[in-house]
Amino acid sequence: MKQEFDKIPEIISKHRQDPESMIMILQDIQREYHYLPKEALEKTAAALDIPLSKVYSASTFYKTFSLVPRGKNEIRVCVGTACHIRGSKLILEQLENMLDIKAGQTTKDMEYTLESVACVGACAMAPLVVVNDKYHGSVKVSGCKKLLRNK
Amino acid sequence: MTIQNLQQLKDLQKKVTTEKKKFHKKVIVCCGTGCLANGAKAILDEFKSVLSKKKIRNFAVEAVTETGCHGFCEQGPLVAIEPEGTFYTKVKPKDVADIIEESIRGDKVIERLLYTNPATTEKTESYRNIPFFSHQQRIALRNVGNIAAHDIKEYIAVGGYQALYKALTKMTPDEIIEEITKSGLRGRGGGGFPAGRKWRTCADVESDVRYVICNADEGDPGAFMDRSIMEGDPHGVLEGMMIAAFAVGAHMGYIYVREEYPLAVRNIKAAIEQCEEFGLMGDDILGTGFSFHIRIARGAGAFVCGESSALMKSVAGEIGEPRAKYVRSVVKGLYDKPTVLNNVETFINVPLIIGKGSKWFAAIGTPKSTGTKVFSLVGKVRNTGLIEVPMGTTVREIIYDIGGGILDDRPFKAVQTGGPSGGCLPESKLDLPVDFDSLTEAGSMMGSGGMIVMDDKTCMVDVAKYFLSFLVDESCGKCVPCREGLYQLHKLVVKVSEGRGEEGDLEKMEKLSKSIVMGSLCGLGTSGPNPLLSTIRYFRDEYLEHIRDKKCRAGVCRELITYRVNEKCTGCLACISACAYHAITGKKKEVHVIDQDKCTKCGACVAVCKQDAIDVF
Amino acid sequence: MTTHRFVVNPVLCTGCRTCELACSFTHSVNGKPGKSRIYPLDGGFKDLWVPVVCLQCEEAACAKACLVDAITRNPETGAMDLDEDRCVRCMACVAACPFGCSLHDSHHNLVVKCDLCGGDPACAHFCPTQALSYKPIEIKKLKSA
Amino acid sequence: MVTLTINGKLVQAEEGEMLLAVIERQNIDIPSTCNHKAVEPYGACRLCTVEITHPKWPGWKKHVTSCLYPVEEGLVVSTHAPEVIELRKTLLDLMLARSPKAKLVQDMAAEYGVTRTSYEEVPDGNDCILCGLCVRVCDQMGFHAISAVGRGHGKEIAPPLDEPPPDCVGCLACAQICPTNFIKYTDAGNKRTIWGKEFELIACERTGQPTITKEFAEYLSKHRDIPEEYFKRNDLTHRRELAATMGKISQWQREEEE
Repeated sequence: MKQEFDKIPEIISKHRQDPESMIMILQDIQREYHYLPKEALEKTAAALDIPLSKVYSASTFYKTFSLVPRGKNEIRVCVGTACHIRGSKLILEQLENMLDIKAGQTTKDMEYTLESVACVGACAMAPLVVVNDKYHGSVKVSGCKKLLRNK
Repeated sequence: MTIQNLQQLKDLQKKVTTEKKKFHKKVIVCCGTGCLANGAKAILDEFKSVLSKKKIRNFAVEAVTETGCHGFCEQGPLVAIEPEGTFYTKVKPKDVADIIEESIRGDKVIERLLYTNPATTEKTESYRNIPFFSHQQRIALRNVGNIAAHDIKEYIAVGGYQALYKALTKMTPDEIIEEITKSGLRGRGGGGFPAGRKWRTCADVESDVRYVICNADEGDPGAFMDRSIMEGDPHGVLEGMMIAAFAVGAHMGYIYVREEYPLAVRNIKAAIEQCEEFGLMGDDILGTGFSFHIRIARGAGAFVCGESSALMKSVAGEIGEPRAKYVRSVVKGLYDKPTVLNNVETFINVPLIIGKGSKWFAAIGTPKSTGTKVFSLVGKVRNTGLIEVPMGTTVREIIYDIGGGILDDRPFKAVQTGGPSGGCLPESKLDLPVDFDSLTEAGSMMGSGGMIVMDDKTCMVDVAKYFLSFLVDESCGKCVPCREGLYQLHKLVVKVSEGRGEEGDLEKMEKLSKSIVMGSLCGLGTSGPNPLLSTIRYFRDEYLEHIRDKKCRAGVCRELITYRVNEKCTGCLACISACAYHAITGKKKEVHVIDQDKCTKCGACVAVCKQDAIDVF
Repeated sequence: MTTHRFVVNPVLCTGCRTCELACSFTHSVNGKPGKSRIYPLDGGFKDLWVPVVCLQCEEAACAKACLVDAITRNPETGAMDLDEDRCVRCMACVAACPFGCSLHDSHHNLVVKCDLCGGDPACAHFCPTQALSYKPIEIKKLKSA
Repeated sequence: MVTLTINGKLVQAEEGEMLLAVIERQNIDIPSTCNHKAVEPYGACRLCTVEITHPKWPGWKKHVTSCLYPVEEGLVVSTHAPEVIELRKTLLDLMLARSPKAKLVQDMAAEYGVTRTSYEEVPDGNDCILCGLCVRVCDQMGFHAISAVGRGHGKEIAPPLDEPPPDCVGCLACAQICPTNFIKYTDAGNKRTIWGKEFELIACERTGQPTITKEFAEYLSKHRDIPEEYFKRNDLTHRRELAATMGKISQWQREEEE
């Protein structure tokens, strides 16, 4: 099955055609497709007249980007300092266990991608898990099941 | 509409305030990220729908204001009712009808929603009397939580953009820089470089083009003040940037903001659009002929981009690899042009300094660290949240008076400041005044203002390991000492934490740290060993315990601890179902047993045990 | 104003290849003889040898082809000097020189070309027949426009 | 011209010159791996760090990477101060943990008395020392075919998407500049392979000897204004042609003289 990435040109055209826009274009494409397909890199490079190698380099340098498809649901466990102190490691391990993947991986059925992030800036509610952009604060190990259910 | 002069600005201010005077009550629903996560959106919608249905006779209620963060995130969602200052915590949608009935139509206070002081178990009606707020002095956060962030008129109503007008029409660029210099304002992003001197250097460099950049990347884990300021008072940031731009002669500015802060991005974006609409940004600002544009650059997750040269490369759309700088970025910055780079909190102080004068500002704080500082007080502290105190306030005042002490009354062990570049301060430093120089001297640093409180259940070796692992992950990989050195340093700490430590490892770590500090290209590396060095400095015993006795007194380092069920066990089976590794066996109403071979020390059992029946030692 | 010019006169060349030796030893690399920058080649007629060496072209293809600006004109000697430390050995100049006078010293993995020995060409020095000479010539000052 | 002191000796240098170049000119041996004249200084390996002070900064000294520190009048430089030597030792020790088999690293480390790393060897270490010269030279030449991939300890150099790089012309500058010979290529007949991309080398019309790749020649013709026919023959053929032309002229001359 070949996925169509027909929205890419439209996303690119919404930005100023300037190398400054590269990261933001990639962010928007990532948001749309949850990863950066090869076409995204090629089309961005062509539109902004920057070498493909530079686009690729940026897509691997910045943590936001993924070059492999991600699951339908993105679970991000905050492992910032405040969360760490309040036990985020246990939460992450619990989720890894439940999903049978490691942080940074996607389940085989493409349902979930689990990730650790270095602070989402809601430290007062540590430990924190972000499920599909929704913040869940004061998460407990025992509450992980619920997180997956109420995605 | 376009505002052309001060009179029009003041007219608008008057108009908005008069309109507001019609209202007898004002409901404020905190919509900072913390409260939103706790369900503030539902509260807001509920208020809007109930209020639109109900005609509230005689009592006009100002449309519910969606504000930025109040700071008291742990108690969210928060609802405040002005003018009384009635402060409701942990509000649920079903409470909304009651609030409207009792506190808006009536003047009653709903007991059950009030904040309970955990120390005294007293309930407090107005937030002004809650110690968390009463000990603070809110300057940078002056508008955060008080005005609707998405409405420029609200900002104008509280006197917004008048400082800009004053700067543009009544002051020369030199006078502005002089005023900032005299105020003693130091950069709030970490290093504490005097803002006035930075601006002066930038203005003095011969160049046709100059830039002003606002660093809103806030990469320090455990810090979120810039996020709250941008979410809650975006116009204040823009006004500060515009004054800086006029002072140094820049016509183009950038705000570099983390993508992880979608609300901040949205609010800043909206604020820029409104400014342009009102003639407060763009060409010919306020009819003065001065032009300034601001673009948003979204960061994509790289801590190293907090470093000025890396940030500038990232703004230009490249990877954030720092440039070795014997020429400072204020002289040769973005696109090799002189560039003023300050962070959010620095900029938001600027309009006040221009408006109220440098003397007023310099009188706050200490002589060498003037003004206030916003901290995110988090970790094992009772009241977590965002606070602002005058420089020079002691750590003790912050943690005990504002923070309400340590969670669950456990003993205080350390407080971490300055993020991954900072360090941990022990109990003996509790009376240290918090200012740039005292913190540095004590082996930590101000950083952007994260303050993470740790209790006796926090292992200092683990903390050092945590920060090093963070830095290994975030190092750009350009220079050898940072890329290879931090990696090896992390390996050594892991070795110690896993009980494989040997005599001499501490010395080896210290020696390696010295080379990393001396040799690294940018601040990430040169300050990278700080968390390790400061914990070794103040908690050497704990390291030696790990190395010699193979013990972790905090019960954190897995390889050195054992979980065991004690006699308090009632046989409730809770831990058995919680254990993902099937390491616990036992029958109902019988003391359970942990199979040490299967136990991974994940802590899931401890978390569910209500009897405190699992010992960790 | 006096300057020098490297003059090749094949008519006088006997093909003795002393120039090659002189060049090779002058440009030794780590004590070992380097690649000669000068080649006496068969001129196509009986007893005619042509010592082929860099012409130090006015608009030099080697310099144009060099993407790292390693080949520049030495204002003192007038030679197109190749900066060994700057050269990245991409062979662009070797391929681009229409006279084949940028050379690859495969032995030492270096790209080399004639640099007039910095103003005292050894080949001319040692040429027994004056087929190679480095002569002072008078340049009449042109009236500057 | 500026005058500075290096290891107690007064030295002259050009304004704007970097310290390392001046130090090297004095035949003082200090290690460095990421510096090359063809590209901008980078400051990644930190081996060329020296200690500097100035009469104007009494009691102050600092450590700077000499490859990108511009000379200053009156600067007092010490290239082998004890702290600097200690730093180089640590750096080489660290580099050895990643690239234990790289001869360059071995040799430099040995000079500083390090024969084996005192750290844990990096599990997937190799000879790449991440000096970035290959990427920088490729950028400098205008191709931008390869780049740094990833970041931090896991950083590596690779073509985009790990596929044959579309912008590569096969000039080999990256492989040539690599100080540890980590970048591999093969030339077999008139086929060249580098970064997984295959190139056809132009064969000399006369000798059949391979010269540069077609892509590289096309680039040079297009962007550097070099006639295409120049690339049809190799240097030996060019020389022979020159000899033949000059031979003809000389023959006329000879005949005339007779």
